[in-house]
Amino acid sequence: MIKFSEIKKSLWVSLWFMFLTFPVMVIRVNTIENVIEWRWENMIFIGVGSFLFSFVWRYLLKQKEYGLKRAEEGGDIRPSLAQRILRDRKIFAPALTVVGIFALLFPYVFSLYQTNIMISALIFVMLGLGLNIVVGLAGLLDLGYVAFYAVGAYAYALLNYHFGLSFWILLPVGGALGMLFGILLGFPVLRLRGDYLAIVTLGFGEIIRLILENWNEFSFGPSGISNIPRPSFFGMSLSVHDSTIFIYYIMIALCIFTIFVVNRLQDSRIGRAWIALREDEVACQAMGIDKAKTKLTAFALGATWAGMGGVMFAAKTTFVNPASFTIWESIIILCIVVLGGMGSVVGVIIGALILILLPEYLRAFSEYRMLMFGILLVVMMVFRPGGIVSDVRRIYKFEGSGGAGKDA
Amino acid sequence: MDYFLELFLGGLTRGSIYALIALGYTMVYGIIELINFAHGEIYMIGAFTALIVISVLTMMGMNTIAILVIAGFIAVIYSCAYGYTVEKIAYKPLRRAPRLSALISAIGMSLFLQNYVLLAQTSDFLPFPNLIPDFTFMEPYAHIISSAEVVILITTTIVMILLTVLIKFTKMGKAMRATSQDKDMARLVGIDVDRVISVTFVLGSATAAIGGVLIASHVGMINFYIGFIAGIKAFVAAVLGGIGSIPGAVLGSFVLGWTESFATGYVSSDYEDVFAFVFLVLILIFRPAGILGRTEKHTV
Amino acid sequence: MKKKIGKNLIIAMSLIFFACCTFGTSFAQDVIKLGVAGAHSGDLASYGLPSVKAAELVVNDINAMGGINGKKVVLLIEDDACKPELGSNVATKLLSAGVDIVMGHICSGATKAALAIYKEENIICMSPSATNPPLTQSGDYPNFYRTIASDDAQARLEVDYALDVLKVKKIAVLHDKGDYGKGLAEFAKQFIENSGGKGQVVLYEGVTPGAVDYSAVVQKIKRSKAEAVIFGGYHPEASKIVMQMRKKRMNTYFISDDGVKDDTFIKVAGKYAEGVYATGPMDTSNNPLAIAATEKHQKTYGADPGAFFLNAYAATQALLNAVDKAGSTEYQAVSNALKTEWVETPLGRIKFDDKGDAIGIGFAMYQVKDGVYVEVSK
Amino acid sequence: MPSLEHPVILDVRGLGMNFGGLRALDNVDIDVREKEIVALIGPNGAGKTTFFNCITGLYEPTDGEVIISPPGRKSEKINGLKPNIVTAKGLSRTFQNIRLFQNMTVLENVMIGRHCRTSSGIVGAILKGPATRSEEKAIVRDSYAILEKIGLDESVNEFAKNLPYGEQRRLEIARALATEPFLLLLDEPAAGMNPQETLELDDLIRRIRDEESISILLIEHDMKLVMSLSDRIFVVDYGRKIAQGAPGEIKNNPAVIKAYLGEDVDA
Repeated sequence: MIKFSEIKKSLWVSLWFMFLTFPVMVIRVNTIENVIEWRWENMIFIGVGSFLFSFVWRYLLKQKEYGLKRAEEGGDIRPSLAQRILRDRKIFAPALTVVGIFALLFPYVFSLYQTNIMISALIFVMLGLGLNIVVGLAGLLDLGYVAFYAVGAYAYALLNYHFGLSFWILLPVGGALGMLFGILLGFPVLRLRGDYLAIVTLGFGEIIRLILENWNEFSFGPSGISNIPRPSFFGMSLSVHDSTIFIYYIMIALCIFTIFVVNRLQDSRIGRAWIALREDEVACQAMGIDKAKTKLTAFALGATWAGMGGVMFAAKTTFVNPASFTIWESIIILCIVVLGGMGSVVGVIIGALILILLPEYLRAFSEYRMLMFGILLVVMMVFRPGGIVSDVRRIYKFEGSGGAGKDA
Repeated sequence: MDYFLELFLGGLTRGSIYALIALGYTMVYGIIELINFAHGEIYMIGAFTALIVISVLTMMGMNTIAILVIAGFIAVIYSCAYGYTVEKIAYKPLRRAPRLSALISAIGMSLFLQNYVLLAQTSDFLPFPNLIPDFTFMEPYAHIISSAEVVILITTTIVMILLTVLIKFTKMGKAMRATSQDKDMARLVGIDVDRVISVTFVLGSATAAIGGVLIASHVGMINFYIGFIAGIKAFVAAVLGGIGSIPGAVLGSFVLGWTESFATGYVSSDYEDVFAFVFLVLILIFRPAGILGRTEKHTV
Repeated sequence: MKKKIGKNLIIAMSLIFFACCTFGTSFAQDVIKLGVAGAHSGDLASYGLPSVKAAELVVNDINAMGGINGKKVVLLIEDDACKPELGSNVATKLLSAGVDIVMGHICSGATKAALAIYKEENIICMSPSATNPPLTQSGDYPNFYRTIASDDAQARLEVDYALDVLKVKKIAVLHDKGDYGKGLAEFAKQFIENSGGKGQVVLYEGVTPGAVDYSAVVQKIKRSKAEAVIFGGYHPEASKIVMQMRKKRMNTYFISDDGVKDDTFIKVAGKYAEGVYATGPMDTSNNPLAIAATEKHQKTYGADPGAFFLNAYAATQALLNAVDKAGSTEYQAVSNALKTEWVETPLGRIKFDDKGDAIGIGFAMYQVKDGVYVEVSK
Repeated sequence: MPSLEHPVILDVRGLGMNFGGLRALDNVDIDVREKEIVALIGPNGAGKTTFFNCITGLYEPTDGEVIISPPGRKSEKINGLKPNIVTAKGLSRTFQNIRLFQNMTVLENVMIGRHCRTSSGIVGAILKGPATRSEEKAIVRDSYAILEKIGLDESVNEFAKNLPYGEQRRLEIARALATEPFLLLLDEPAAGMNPQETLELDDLIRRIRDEESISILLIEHDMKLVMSLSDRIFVVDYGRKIAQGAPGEIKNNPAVIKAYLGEDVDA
């Protein structure tokens, strides 16, 4: 039974929202015709909607609080489903196989459109994993990550345009240029912390975009570069359909490569240094870790993936202009990392798939899609602030004293 | 020299526009260390509410001064209500969560509010009536600075002074300062931290609404997207001045306004924002906590 | 906790699954599928959404009269937010949904990205607003058409008008750094410089779109002693610049483009809009079709139409007319019909040349007089 | 007890530190000898932690010299060096308010300490060749050995934040030991510990000194611990050194008593 006090609370909520949304939802003014349109029906929707919704909201909040309390009191927290899947080989291996087969068959099962957006999603998986090094592992809030993405994309577009270099040469070049720019950005911001760092990186991203927009002689300005070739397959050029499939497989391979490298880095001496830097800068330094070097490697390695992602982007879209590299893209990549779970590779992959594919699938709701996307971000964060897969630390196992064996 | 003066004044007005939005950013940041991305949207909603009220009242045939007062008042009320609600929904449950989670929640809120207004109203630019009359005594200077600009400048100053007084000398201000220093400690000494945070959001939203009405009336048009662009710039200004500091936000805004104005005037507006950001980077390199920010000492 | 993730996963999975099913290829050819693509969200939404409304109005009319060749027309409306990558996603999405013909995209960049895909699949695409000259002139996109003048044509008209009719010498060329505005400004600058000394570019600058004010740029115009400003871009920036110029007591001529020849500009800039010049399709104010289209919009949506509405209206009509005349949606037949069959649109009686630009849309210079755009004779 | 013949390994001469106008340290001379346990005491705010920060490179001292003479190596001046370099040279510390890497496991915390004694880089991490592999193995082995010694081997895979307070303090010591210091600086290691834990700590510190031949400089308010552990004691007040000597001498020093007047002298 729902208690009376609950109903009263919800009534207040619904009254409050009716008041709140009154001018924007109910009144529409046509300043030219001097007509006011009163849309009272909207008020009823809001009232009823918020009344019902407030029950759900409170219920979920209570659930969350209950979970937190249990965690605090019991100490023994049951690992979440995702964590258990990751830990238990018996579940993990078959799950991985299924995902692998699904990924391999994907372009033959689904339409060109599905493959195409999956490529976008995979590019963002790569970007997310790259940014994860900077934000998730090293704890450096970077709001200008898109700059490196742009560097990669323009590297391919311009070097191909001027020198006719092929995709396969420029893919590593894009990564290298990304890394170079990562170091370039890294130097001046070494001293900055937290949100000051965020704003400077934001500025860096904007500077790169503005240069691309304004320096016509270099970048062809806002009209961009078109007819960028798709990657060739042993010298053969492919039809749109085939080359989309081809790019899809390249992306799958690149993602596997990225995951492999990021995993190795994460579990290495350098990966630990990044995490230590994130956890406590002062203690990290006091433990003999070179802060500047660690930060720079994080920026550089993070940016490398963005550079390669940029090359893939240019190859996939066959057109680049500055409109693809706004602060909004940086924000989306950041959302991927945080929503997925900072520092967790699987989390970031899931985050990227959700954040890139969801708006596409929300197209069914046409104009409401960005509205729902916004709600989703808020709801996800309120009810799962640690992200979908919270950071899973590696477990080391020991047999007897001194003898150290390990297990992932 | 005239040219310099004109650019100077241009930068000053632009700066005071940024300042009205930056104040809210800096207050919220000062208290809960959150980049309130939705702040720009609160400003936008303030402007929209004002526009709706103005249109309704104009059709009822009220006189301009009364309209200005009523519209401004209602816009402030509604912005405050929105600010309050946004905080309760999107930030309060995240008080103990990682800071970045709250940031993403704020981004989600910003996106939601933008599209809410887009869907409920329109995507088009709407003309916003000029509520600030052209004062006759300003006529001789009109080619340098307009009446609206003077009004904005004065309002910014008044708002800044009021906020400073409020924070320095009232009980609520003391509670705010205590909360920004140490939330747990503040709670221990009997400060209702949740209430303090709510009040901060309400105050920040109120300044945003005042900004919304004045700026919209100066610029002459609004749409659902104005909050985002202005918000980013205002945030840069707040950081430039030293985020968390009220005078810092105003000073940072002026510095940003001047940088942009002089860069445009003497170099080129092509790279206006590039100059602004390069300048920001330079300042932060030499003063890592902004112009008026306290350089935090390592507390070991 | 565990349950919640499980639920989330299930929801996400089922969402993906459903989406896959819904958007799987189904080729039921009892309808004509008209794709409408453009920015329907984000900062450029106000240039994309009017085209959706235009398409809806035209299609409603046609379906009410029984459709084309007995087939109903359905709209596939897709948002690309003016981003190239979304442009190409939308293109593949439309293809996968079995689109026959596309009206869109809005921005030149997204259009180019999408055309790379349409071209391969022989889908005709007609934009109401992509003005980048190479779209038609490069010959790269034989499947592309548009109902708007290319940048160079508009720039030519603006420059000629400034030099020959207004007889000004010093001109400031401004743009909004976007692909539309900057493309146009580039041409305007080039034409003035090649005018054989008739005119001179005293200032060439891009303004930051969305900025709260433009006083510094306005001061700069003042100092450059320009007699006229040619602005490439959209009306929000134009009205801010004009208002500030007039408030600073400057009477410099202000000449702009299609993106400004929009009633919203006059509404926003109010009395300051008086005297502003803008190029636009000839004769729309007297064209009964244009008047009817505008009225229909007001009746259906309760508001005045937005930017590029008439262009989109004309494009939709032209495309569907060509399908009608061709008797099918087959690429070659429709292409021929577009190039040979005249069609009455709000922009006039039009067909398309070999490159894809519209013939019959005369461009004219308009001036704001007493709050309306009035065509001014050359 | 080490005699005074043992060589001096840390020699601080005339150390001074200004914060703006505030003189936090003024002309402080302190020395530590090999295999010695030295305590630095003084009332709250006397400048003890500032002294630590100056030595370990977190602050650059305004004037004075910090000279280290690690056993078997040449002496050198280390003031102004970055903290990580100082650590690499063999000075390692703990913090007054625990600064563990909270979201890392106990073992990983100690592994971080091994950072400056190992060398594999990015390429090594990605390729994971035999050298990297064996180095990783060694890191885990060494870290585990240290945890065993400290008595934390039961909770290697716990998150540091989940440890009880006393164990967190011990973990900080373990982490510091992992950097292979010749001098360990402990900032209030017994703070917040119960008497039993303090007793264990006393034993631990001795063991570190005796078994590892590591000298120890500690800041501590627990006078019982200080008196029982220290070979020598330095007393600072208002940024100045006011006394030095063996525990017995310090206990009866009038200047020290005056400085602590009103404070709870737990001895």
